[in-house]
Amino acid sequence: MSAVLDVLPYLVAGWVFLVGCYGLATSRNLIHAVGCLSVCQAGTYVLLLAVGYRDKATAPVYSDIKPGSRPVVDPVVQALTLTDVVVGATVTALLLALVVQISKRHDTVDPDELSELRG
Amino acid sequence: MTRRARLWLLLAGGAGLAVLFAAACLKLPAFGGDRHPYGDRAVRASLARHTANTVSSVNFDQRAFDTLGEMTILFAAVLGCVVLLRQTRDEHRAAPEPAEVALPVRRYALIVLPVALVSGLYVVAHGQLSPGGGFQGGVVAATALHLLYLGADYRALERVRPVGRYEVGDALAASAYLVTGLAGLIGSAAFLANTILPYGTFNTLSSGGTVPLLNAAIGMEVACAVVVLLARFLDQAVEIEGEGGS
Amino acid sequence: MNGWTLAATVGLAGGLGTALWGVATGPLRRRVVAQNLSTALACPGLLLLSQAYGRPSYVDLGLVLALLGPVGTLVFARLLADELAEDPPRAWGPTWAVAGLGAATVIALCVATGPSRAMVKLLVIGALLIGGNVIASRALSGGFRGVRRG
Amino acid sequence: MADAVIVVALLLVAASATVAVVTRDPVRQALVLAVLGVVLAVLFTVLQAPDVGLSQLAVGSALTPLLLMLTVRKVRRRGQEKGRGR
Repeated sequence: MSAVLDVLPYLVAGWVFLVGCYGLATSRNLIHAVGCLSVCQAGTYVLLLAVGYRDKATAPVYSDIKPGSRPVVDPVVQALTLTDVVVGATVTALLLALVVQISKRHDTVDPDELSELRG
Repeated sequence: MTRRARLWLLLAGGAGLAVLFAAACLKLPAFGGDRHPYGDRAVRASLARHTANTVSSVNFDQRAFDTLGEMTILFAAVLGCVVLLRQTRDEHRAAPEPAEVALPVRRYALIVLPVALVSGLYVVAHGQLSPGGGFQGGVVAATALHLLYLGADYRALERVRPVGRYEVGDALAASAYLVTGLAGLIGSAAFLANTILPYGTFNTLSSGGTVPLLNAAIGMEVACAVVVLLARFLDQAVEIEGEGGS
Repeated sequence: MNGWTLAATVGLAGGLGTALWGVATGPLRRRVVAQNLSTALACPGLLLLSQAYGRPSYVDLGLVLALLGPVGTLVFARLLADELAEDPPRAWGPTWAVAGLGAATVIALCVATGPSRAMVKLLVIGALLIGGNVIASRALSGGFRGVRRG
Repeated sequence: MADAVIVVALLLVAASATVAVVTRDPVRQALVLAVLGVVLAVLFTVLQAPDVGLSQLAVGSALTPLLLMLTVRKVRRRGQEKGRGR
């Protein structure tokens, strides 16, 4: 059990990232592709937080526990991830705005049809 | 490139990445290990500056410059959306039709709207104490406002949401962050240094020096940014029509 | 390992696993109901975890989920009103069952907390959660019938 | 044994991410992404990161689905307008 758990979170992060990439490359709809990109992002969150975890520790927030009374997990990776989550959402919004623009200009959101248009 | 060739290329690249990543994972320190040198130092620095939520301390004190970068990305993304989703010359606005929403749903939206707004403000205000902060609370407060669209109709939302003011609010919040950072230069300290204000009593609302100020600035920025973003998307989805439209 | 952790593990595994299955397969009406129930099941799970870890401050997560989870379902109910009007979901059985589960969890946690400000907060979360999910279920089964465009 | 809840959350995340990718219709994918957001928030809580969990809940439960659904509606409406124009 513990030998598996030593690497399982990293492997799950890698799986989520790769499966998102697969969806991105095979997508037939740009809105679906943006959704897949947010799946890829989720993989990075899992990886970062897995690196910062410590067994039998709790969150480094001292509003309801006394400092030093319990071991805590790494706050640095959490700070990185939490800004990433919100900024990632606005980047998703920017990409969706691009999709709206593409559908206006080319009347399609299928990436394959788009490359045919250009060629 | 054909679909087939692309798929093979993807599979080759994905397999390579998977193998290298798995090999790297096996050499990583085991999950849940006890060695976190950066984390331990960050916690010590945060407690020295009387900030109960060490994650907020990392974001708004120890790595405040990095958060400035994140804020700039946010600002640029909103700017990009505003430019991309503006009304072009060949489009016109059709007034949204009033919607008849079932009474229980309407009542629920009107009751939860103020509760969600207050919760958003609570999450922002307690950012330096309990889990939460400007990023999370700003999104909650901005989402709460859109209950008016869900529970009533788009015209109700437009009445309480002058987009221009939220755009100004976004810019003001971004400059407030910068001004607080520049104030750190007074007293020969560095940009965004947390030295100008007293650290206060541990675990009270005014503790942490400039952390609550920067936190509030980010909260306002995120809330305004999300409102402006959603306004552009709602305009496009509900009001703006192309030439072929009715 | 204590009873709270065990309850949270079992509840989250069973509840979210079922919700994931529901949202992944079947017609649209089943998927939207499963999405609604996923928030209704995750919120008690988060409250149980807060008790299991002995951290009252984690309750804020439950609060935000109880507020915004039903809002997310309202988004789908509103913007999919046309599709759902043709084939409206009928899922009052699961909705009330999950609401009962949430109520039981909140009551158990209130008993464990004892009368205090934390208990008031738990009761508010419980009310928001159950009210929100019942209303979201109502909205899915024809709450936006009068909405044509806009 | 307290690790069991971490394993459960990790497996749920892996499963819902896979489902989100193989669901090709954007509307149905938005529903799965909403569930993925909630499952991620649970994972972040068991990894003792309530701040990140809050962030994920705020973004994933209502904001991202709303953005995706509004885009779908806009794109579909354009399709209908074009269909009528011809």
